[in-house]
Amino acid sequence: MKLPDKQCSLQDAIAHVKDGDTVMLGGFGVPGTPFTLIHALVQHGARNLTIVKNDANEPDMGVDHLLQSGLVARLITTHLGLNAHAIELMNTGQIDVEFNAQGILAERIRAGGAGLGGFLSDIGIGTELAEGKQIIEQGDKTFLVEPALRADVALLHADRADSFGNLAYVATARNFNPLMAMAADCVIAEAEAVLPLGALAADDIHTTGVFVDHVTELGALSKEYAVVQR
Amino acid sequence: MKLPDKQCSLQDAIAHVKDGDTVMLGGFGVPGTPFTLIHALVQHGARNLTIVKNDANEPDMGVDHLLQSGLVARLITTHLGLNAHAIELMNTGQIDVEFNAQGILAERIRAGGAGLGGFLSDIGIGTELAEGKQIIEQGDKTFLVEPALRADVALLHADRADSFGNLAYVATARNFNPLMAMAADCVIAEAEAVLPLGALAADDIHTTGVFVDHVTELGALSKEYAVVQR
Amino acid sequence: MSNAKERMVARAARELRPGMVVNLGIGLPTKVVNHLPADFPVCLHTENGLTGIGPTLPADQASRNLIDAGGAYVSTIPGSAFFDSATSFALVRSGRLDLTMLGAFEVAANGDLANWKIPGKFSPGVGGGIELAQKARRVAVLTTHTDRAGNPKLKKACSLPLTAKGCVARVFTDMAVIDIAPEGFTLVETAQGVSLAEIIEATGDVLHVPDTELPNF
Amino acid sequence: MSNAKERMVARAARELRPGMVVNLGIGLPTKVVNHLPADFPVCLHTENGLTGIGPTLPADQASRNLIDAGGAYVSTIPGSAFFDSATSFALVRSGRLDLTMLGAFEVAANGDLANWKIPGKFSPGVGGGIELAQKARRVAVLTTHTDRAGNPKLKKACSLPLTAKGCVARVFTDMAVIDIAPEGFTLVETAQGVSLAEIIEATGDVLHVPDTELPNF
Repeated sequence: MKLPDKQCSLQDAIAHVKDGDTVMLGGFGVPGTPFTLIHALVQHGARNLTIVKNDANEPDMGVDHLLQSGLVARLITTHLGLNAHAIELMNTGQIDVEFNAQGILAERIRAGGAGLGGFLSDIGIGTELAEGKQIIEQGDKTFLVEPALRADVALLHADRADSFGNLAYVATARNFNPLMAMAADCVIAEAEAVLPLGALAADDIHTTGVFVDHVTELGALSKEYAVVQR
Repeated sequence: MKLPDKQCSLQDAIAHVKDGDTVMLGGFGVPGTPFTLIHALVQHGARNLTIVKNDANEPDMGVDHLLQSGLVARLITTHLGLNAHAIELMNTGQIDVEFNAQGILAERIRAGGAGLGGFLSDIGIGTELAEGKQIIEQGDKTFLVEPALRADVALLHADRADSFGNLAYVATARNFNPLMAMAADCVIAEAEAVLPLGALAADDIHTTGVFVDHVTELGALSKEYAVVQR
Repeated sequence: MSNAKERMVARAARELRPGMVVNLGIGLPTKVVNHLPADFPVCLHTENGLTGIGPTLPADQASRNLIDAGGAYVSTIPGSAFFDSATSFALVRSGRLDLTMLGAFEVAANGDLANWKIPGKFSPGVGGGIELAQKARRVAVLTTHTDRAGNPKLKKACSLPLTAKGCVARVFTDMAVIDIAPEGFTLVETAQGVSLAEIIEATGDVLHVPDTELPNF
Repeated sequence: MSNAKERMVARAARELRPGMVVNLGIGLPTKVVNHLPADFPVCLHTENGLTGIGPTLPADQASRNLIDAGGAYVSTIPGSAFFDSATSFALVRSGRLDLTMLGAFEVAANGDLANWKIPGKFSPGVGGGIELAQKARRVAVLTTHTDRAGNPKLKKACSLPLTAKGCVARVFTDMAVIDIAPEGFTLVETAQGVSLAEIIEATGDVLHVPDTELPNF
């Protein structure tokens, strides 16, 4: 037996995104954001997208390019504090924004990836974040029902991959990437290096290639990936 | 800043277990089972324990020593197929056994470790495994409510640790260990080697030491850890 | 293993398609790998936390930390990955298993499967079987056509506690390949040296037989 | 940073005990580390997936993949570990954070905290703050005693949307250290050069003042 090869061009991979899709994007700030796949998605031009990402990056970076292109109808996120443009689009009703507590967003994605319907949490009880949520009693405790979240496509950034799509992330670029890898019908990873099978140690792989449908190797990194000079 | 040191003797560590405690044990078959901590627990003699483990090992190994000592009142598990002694204790009412589907047990432990109340799953609907479980409707779907599971103490086996309690497992010895590491009030890990801080690469640590309270280094491994000759 | 069982396993092996992710249950299903070409592009999964299972090893070459869910000492191949038990079943429940092959006590004409419990006789716990049966995209069963007493294992309805409802798509036996179609058991292929009458006799519910000539395995 | 703020941060740093796991929120709380001895045994956590935060680095020494939740370029120390965002908040929600220090718009006399939203003016999303505030074993707030207009931030009740109810145990300000006791705001320490009358005047609800002499910081 030999593990299947999932290497794919950037264009062939991104062609899986359709109008109206829900698209998850890895990353927390710059680290782990698939800037190259996002750029390809802007070029591809699928419209009316629901984007799931921790944050909206900063103006003129990553998610903001999608916002500028008018491709995004809805954003499920935790914090837009570094992108005044995204906040303006929200405040003027040009995009619909759903805020989640950060760990709840992470957990909803993981639940989708784990084939669950959702989970019970007490986070936000007594605050406006609990409004509208289903409540369930368990013994003497009260919980909110948080529904699982899945996507049509997930776009991920990895440090290293192999041809089967096994992924390894580096430092805080891991963040939402391994969770989103589990939670989409079509999972596309860009990697700074795609290595031969066996080059990643089996104990050190962060996402098994079973979760990954397509993997594409990045050339020289654009400056979006670099340290932000403030 | 320097990370705290959590190294501890086997005896001092196991002294945290009290009569009536729920104790989680890592391992799937031999790999990942904390045989040395189990032996120390038998010596320690805490009674009326609820044990949570994937399986009951084989006769005269691991969990079976706890069963033989009469310290176990209840066993939450997935499969006892390799331990006829455990099945006999169950059939004669000497221990109470709760069977969970394997992935549901894993997920219940993880939910406990993630500070959740439980999760929604459709596994077992239409079978006797669903009997007695709370049912919840989500849109047009029906789910069972699976409650989170936590323990007073978790006993883990790791390949390598550092003095802060960061853990790395090897091969299929990982199994339930990282989940149980999250899900107990007191987490005790035995490791084949306890290394200085910095010896484990930050990207390759499987369990952050934040989850681990005590770590103890094993000497020469007993023959229970070895390949089983059948 | 008898010749008939060997042919059954060899036939089942042809069910694996390039690119699939497959979980082979304990017992006969694990023998399927022996019939795959060395470079066949498939990924085998085991519940205890491994994708990319390599060949089974004898005890003197085995690693004490590397087993499959049945306890067999296995090996890795280039690209193998280890993960915890929650991730392992996340993979199963979220639909990443293209195929699982399982053993059976009983298979019903509606695809119900019973393979984990015989009340009063055998109740070791369900292990990972229920999630494999319920969530793999395709579930195939490998079993002898009848039990040791000669009673049919393919029945109108299961009498034993179910593993999962309506999950089985195809059954490979020592006598035939049978699909679970909307109308019930449907003959697909017959084993060498077995007559149609014998298959019908050994099957516990109506067996639909197509008009066309059926392949022989 | 003014001397008063600097002293406030230095005083807050003494709240960290050896062996603690601590999350320091964005802004003033992150400055607390500058006041810890180099070998102080503590583990700092950040929500985006790191335990064992090392010193902040200037841009020319920074790693593009290593930031804290506030976007600052940080470093590792021996024993640092990286993990995903679900594990990071599992740690928070399951009670492994001994202490978090957060900023505040308002703190109520019952410990309610508001620090994420000003309706119509500021609503960037709650981020990870709600889980820190609700689940850390001890929540301390670092804030100026009054807002820029001189209005009290310590109030009888919060007027802004809550981050979490009854979560705050202690408040460090540029004027005082104040505990949230069952009876309400209770003075613990006073800042150098600030009179008791000034503290009472700047506090938006009854301030309980013990009979004993209070330490000065």
